[in-house]
Amino acid sequence: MGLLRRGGFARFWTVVVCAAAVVTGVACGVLAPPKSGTAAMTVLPGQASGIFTPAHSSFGKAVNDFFGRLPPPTQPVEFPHKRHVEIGKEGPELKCTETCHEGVTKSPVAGLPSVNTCLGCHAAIAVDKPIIKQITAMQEKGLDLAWQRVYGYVAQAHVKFNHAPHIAANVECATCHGDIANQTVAQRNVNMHMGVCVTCHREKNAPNECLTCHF
Amino acid sequence: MKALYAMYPDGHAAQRAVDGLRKAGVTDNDITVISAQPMEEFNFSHIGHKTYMWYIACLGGLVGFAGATGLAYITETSWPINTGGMPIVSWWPNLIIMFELTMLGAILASVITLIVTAGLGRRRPALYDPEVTDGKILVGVENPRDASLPDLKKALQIHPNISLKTI
Amino acid sequence: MDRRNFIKLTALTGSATALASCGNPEHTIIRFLPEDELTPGIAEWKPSVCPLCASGCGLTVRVMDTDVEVTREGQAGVTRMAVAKKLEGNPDHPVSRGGLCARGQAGIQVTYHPDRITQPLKRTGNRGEAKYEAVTWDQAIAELATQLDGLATAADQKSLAFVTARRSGRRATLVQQFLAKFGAPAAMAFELFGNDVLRRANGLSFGREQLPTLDLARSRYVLSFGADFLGTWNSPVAHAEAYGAMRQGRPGLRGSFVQIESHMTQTGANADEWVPVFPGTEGVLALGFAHVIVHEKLRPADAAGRAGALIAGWASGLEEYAPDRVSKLTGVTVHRIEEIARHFAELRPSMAFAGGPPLAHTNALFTAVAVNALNALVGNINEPGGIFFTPQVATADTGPSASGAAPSFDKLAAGIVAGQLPVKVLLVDGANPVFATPQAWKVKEAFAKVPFIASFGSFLDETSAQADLILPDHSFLESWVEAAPESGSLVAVMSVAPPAMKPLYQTRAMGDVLLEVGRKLQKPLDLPWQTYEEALKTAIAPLAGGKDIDEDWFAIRKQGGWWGNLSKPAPPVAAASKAPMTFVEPQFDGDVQQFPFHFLPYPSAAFLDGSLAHLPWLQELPDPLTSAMWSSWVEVNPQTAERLGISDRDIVEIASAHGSIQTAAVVSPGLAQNIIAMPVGQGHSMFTRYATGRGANPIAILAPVMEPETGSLAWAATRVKISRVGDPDGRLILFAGAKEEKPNEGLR
Amino acid sequence: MAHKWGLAVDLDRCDGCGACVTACHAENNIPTVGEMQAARGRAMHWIRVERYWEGEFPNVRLKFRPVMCQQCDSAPCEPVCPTYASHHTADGLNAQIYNRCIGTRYCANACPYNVRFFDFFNPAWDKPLQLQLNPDVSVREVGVMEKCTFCSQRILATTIQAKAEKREVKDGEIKPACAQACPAKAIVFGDLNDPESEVSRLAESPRGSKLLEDLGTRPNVNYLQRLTEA
Amino acid sequence: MKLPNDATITTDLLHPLLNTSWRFYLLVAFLGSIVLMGLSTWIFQMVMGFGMTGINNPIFWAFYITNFVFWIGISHAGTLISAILRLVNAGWRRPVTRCAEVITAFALMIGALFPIIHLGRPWLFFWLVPYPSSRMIWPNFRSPLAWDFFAINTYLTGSLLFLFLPMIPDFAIVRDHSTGLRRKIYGVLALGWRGTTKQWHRLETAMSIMAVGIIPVAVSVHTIVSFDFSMAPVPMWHSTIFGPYFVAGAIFSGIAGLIIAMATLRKFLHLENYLYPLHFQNLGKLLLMMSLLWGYFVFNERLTVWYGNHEADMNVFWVTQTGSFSPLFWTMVTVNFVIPVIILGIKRFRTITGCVIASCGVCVGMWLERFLIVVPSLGHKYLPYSWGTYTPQPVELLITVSTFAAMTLLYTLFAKFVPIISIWELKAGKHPSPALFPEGAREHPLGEVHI
Repeated sequence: MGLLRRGGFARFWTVVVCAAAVVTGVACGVLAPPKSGTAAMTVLPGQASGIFTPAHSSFGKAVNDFFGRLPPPTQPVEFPHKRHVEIGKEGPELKCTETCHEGVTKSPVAGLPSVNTCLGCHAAIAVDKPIIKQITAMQEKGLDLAWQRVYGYVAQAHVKFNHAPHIAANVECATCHGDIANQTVAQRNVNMHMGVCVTCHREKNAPNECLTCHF
Repeated sequence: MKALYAMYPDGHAAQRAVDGLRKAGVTDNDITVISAQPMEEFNFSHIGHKTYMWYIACLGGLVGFAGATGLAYITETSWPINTGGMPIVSWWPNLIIMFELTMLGAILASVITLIVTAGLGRRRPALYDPEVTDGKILVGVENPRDASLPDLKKALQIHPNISLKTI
Repeated sequence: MDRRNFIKLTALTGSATALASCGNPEHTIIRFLPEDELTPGIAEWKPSVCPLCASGCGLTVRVMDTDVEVTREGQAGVTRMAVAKKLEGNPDHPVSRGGLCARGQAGIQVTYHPDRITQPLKRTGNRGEAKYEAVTWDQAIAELATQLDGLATAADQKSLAFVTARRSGRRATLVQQFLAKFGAPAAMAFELFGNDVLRRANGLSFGREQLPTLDLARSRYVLSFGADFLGTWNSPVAHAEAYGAMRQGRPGLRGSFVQIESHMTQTGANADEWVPVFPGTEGVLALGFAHVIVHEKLRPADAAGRAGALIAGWASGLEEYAPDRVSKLTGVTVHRIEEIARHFAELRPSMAFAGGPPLAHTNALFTAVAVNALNALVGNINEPGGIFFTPQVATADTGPSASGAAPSFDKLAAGIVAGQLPVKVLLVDGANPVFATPQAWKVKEAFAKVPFIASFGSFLDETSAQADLILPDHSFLESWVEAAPESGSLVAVMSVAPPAMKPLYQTRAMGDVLLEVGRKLQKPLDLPWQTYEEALKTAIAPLAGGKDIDEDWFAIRKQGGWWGNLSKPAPPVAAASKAPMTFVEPQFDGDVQQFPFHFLPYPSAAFLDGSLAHLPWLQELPDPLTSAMWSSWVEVNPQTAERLGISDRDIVEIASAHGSIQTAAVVSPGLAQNIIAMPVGQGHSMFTRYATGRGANPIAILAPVMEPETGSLAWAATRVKISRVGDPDGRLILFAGAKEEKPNEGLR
Repeated sequence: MAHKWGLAVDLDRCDGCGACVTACHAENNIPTVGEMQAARGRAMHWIRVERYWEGEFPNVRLKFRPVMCQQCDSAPCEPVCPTYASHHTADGLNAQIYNRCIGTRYCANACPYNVRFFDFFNPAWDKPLQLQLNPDVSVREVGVMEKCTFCSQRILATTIQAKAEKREVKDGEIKPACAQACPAKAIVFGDLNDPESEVSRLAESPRGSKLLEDLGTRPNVNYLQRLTEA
Repeated sequence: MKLPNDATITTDLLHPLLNTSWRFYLLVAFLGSIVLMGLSTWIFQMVMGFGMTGINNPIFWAFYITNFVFWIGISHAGTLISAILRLVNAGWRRPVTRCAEVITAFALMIGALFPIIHLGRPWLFFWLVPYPSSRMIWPNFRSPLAWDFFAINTYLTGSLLFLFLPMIPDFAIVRDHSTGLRRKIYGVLALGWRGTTKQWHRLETAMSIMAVGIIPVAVSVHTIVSFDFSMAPVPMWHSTIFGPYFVAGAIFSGIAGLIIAMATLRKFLHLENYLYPLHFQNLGKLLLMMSLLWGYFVFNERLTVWYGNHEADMNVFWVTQTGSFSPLFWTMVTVNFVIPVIILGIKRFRTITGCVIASCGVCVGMWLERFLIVVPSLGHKYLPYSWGTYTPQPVELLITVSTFAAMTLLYTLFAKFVPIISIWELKAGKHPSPALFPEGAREHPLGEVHI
């Protein structure tokens, strides 16, 4: 373009560009993260290290959380819910809300059973099944089942779902968890999002205040 | 399409050509005048003068206003949340949004009207000649009836050194 | 800590692993069997006892099920544990009564501190270099046993020394028994801001060698001589609770409160009347009051009885303490003296007590005795709204007593340095003398001369860093914890509680370690208990006096201790013969011309004597008066500051005859022109990542001036000079907003 | 009848010890920002004990005043929030919904008491300090506003408990962390709609006043002035 | 001075479009690098955390909001001015309008970016858009920030259209004077413009409608920006004068920005034949008027505060008058009032150079004004214990700088691809038919008819 047709401007611009380079360099310099605020301590043997933070460990995780995508749960063992529920129907000694998820009636958290719970019954029942053998071995090794939550929210949603009051209000487990009674491993059956909660709360005119769940 | 037209150096020539065409019984709607700038001071520039643009703009404004009012009312009542003890539907603040959307409506309406009525963005070929941009003024008739061609030629030929063109 | 904000942090909001209550755990996670089968999400409340100061407040600990990262057989994984979440005051406990101070609240961070020592360590580098290798408990205990056997075979048991914080109850008993059976001298209790003078005075005046219990709640007129009783002195939580009641607990009756001190403390800030006096003259002032009371016939002189007899010229009406003279000595106007004296005598029940700086002068005992006499004169002893002495639970067994009393700490250090006291094995439990003693005592040099040092500390502080062997104790939440409060309660108290949670690391209770060492020795010590718990149970369970000792024990540990009236409380000790005392000018170290300022170190509200400087919450707790965080400072009177060209945040140097320190200045109207006040607590050269290398330590430059009667450090008896050495460099961090030239001072 | 939660702070009992500050940190997972950030004026104390000097030596006085969110009935911070992150609940709480907050920080500007705090960085705890974190309270991430909630998690828990037991919440049953810790019992929490409650009784006190009342924010915290003489 | 005729107008004004010098690329590269630096700084700030800025408690708004208000203010240069000039049909407007409207468009884009940059969680800014979502919750229309959203979007849409419409005929001209790809592109942009009488008439009607519409919008926009402050009970913010005060300030800085832009164009694009000293004198007079108006507003604001003598207000007042902010304050007064009045008030100083000098001062001064509104008040609210101070950090400075570069870059590119002076309007103004002239009328070089 017809900018600066006069002589000498070429030199001028070269200077300017160099200046730009300098500016950028300085910028990167001053932008370097601040130094540590504390004296570096010699870490003694056996001391904990590292930090706990709500930050994402990777950009990918951040993006997933942003879109509310939870990784599909992969359970350590194929727990047959169907079978156990059937047995529960036959006899009183096995109930979802008492045997395995006993927290659900009195606590915010339903709770996931430990190996000890399993072997409470399976010390005697179906001991020859390979899966039972497997978990028995785990207990002997002092290991527990690393269950994964099937539902659950990204942390940034700050949702605190309290099971007990919902049970008290006779909300069916299936309302949110779907028909797990006829599945082996629990699947994410219902697509839970805030709309579901709000609608239900409005119908049952339960408190619709944000603070009921987000705090 | 076919058309018969001629280029004129200035407004007066163009005016005479237009008058000629009119005498030849061509209605204003069939006369095409193209210039590189508006020529308010010439009579021919008043061809197709009539427009409802102002009213349409006002209408657009009304639509915007209604939309804003509805939006504000519906959203505020659909989940009534108390902030600072203000009324759930507090009109004073809402007025601001209503005003903005009203103006937006008016502006968009007038622009759309412009595009539609001025036939902008149309694909089909129209009568045009790049010389216009050099200050010439084009006067012509689109799809003239063959019968009337001689009269039109005569009307446009206001001066010997004006060369008639046809497409 | 700021570093952490920049380690792999993306700002892209919350992570899936933030709390157990949300998100999916990693797929590859290893879970170990749960430690406790607690219902997740349900909190349990367990009793405990706060060990951070001598008050012995009862706690309730909120315990919840949590995922904890652990390592089992070298494999990292996660297990479910019931861990402590929050500390609250135990509402039933007679000392804390449901309240808890800032320090107690932060106590929970002791357990979760990232720099806690997690397992026995053996020194590999030089002393103070903090280079250690991990050893097993068996190795560690064997090591200690060998050292002790070494002494035994050399028939040199006397050269075992045991340095501890001042402790009461069974833990002390256990140590004492251990040392006695081994044949070593008794343990040396070291505390910087000790109250030995006051104990001695109370012994002389009232036959009770203990700290007073203040019945503020029922008092109408409180006269405090320098005691920061709402902040750091004696039993602050109990005091604060009673203080609240004194102010607004009685409809229509509001107790008033006069603070007599030379530097405004948090307590002084609450006084209705704040009376500054010349340092070391508080005793005279007390007698000045007494003089007025006696002369105006408000009370007869002999009402003071034994306490009065300790003051020369008491019977004859304290002639040399006439208000005009007292006024000259103390700097308090005659009118004010008379006014306060009358109030004190008339607005009863009233009380007077001394603590802190007044008892850290060379004439401290006189001051304490004088205040006692004043109290006795008005008859405030063991009266409602007056001063009580908490009945002490006898926890000491009648075992063999230690062979020879312990030397005072300064003498020990001096002795070691001079080679007269050949200490070969030194055990340290909960004390940090290297930090909390004047450099003039040469403690570090002394420790360097000791061949073997073992520490039971949980953190690597200046003292532990000298140790050859570290046998980390549990945190108080992980172990049996007890306290026999010396004061703060009107009834006898013995706080004791079981562990609130399982240990996070391979640590062991110091009591159990001692017992095991005792068993492991070539010549076992056959101590009467197998475990620390047993030691507690045998002494404490009988207090309930029930049929079934196990039931009693269960009940006691459930409510977090025993309290009530003792079946047979200990009688007052007989009057020690003591010549009547007269006022002598306090001695100050340092020439007045060269060192024109009184140097007044005071326990900081957050860190006390510095033993709590490693807790981040306390580091970031704004100081009540200056609002300073993460830093140390020195307070200067505005006129002085102006004279010396010092302004807020300037860097100043404070020099005594024994050294100098640099820190930031805070210009504060709360002290006289000739006084420089500085909080103790910062200035650690090694004390976890949060305290190391932060601020300056005023103790270092203190003069080794001792209170002659008790031989305790007169820490307020140093003179210093102060000079501006630099511009503000951001080392002083204030929470309160920066003042502009048109400051808005008043409350709105 | 709906509740109207409020506080009464008796400045005559308060001795400025700061127990409430630490208790609040412990209860509400308030991050320790560290030396550098504190120096930049980013220390977070949902409740702070303000102190004001009056006079010169020797006639110098000091006054303490614990300041937390005043939960104003007409709170300036609420209407300015474009996303409803800051709004008023039926029982008189000034709610701050972290997940809805986009960090305009407008509320903090509008707040005359400066009791709203911003997460300038993701908070971080040196392991294992995070074991102390209270599972009943969110750990706020970078870019959101946070402030005193009157310990709404405790309020909620107690109300749910009461509902389960088919009864009303008793007065004094709910205690925010600051009130529970305060050794001098200077902070009292309760329902201002219940005339019998301790907090209502204290609100009646002639010593009672509200902070910056003239701004018309209608706070729900009553300060009982400290008396200067017996 | 030779007057340009139709032919020269076209060739002169199309020249930059039709041939390019290497210096153009150099300039673009230079500015582009700065803009890129700004963008990367922003990303850096997002990744590290907002704490990289100097923002603190209680000063939660500072540089970014200052820039926001500043750029929105600059944006009042074009549309408002050109709209007014169009309505009063001031002939001398013809060469000016487009450069002005361009400023509006770009300044608005940049200004609107700042509220997003300053968000704690910028990736959630879309929550300001009223759209139905599964959350079933909507923006809060009671919030001034929501008003901002609507106002700025309306203004931006309006300004862009207002800028674009008169460009259509020029695009047609370029189309007819170019070949190949360029012809295609401009052909599309010209929307098949032919120039029939009907089109001309519709276009002018639309323009006048928009001119009528855009003026209240422009006024409302900056009033609403001022509401961001005056709605909050903050000392010296909570004032009814802020609406007109901000609008005046906006036009003030806008004109200054326009003068600078025009001077630059005139110099570098050699438009001496189109932008006459007369233009600058006229704009200079406007600027002078606004300067006086601004001084009047500042005096009002300060006097009422001082007279009212409210404790909290006075703290802020003194901090700006004699306190730590006083140097900035008095600089502002000097460059916004003293200097412009002197330079522009005296006729022989009201040269192009004089106007430019004054304008540069005004730009600086108005930026300072916004800074002095935002920061001191926040730093000195009611409770002195929570007072604070503020120092900008590198990220803020870099992002601020980069936006100025961005403005220049956009302007350069625009001037490269679009005739910066409206060709057809110039022509239309140039040769009115003598038939309409009364006797004795003489033609002014700018197409004005002087009787």
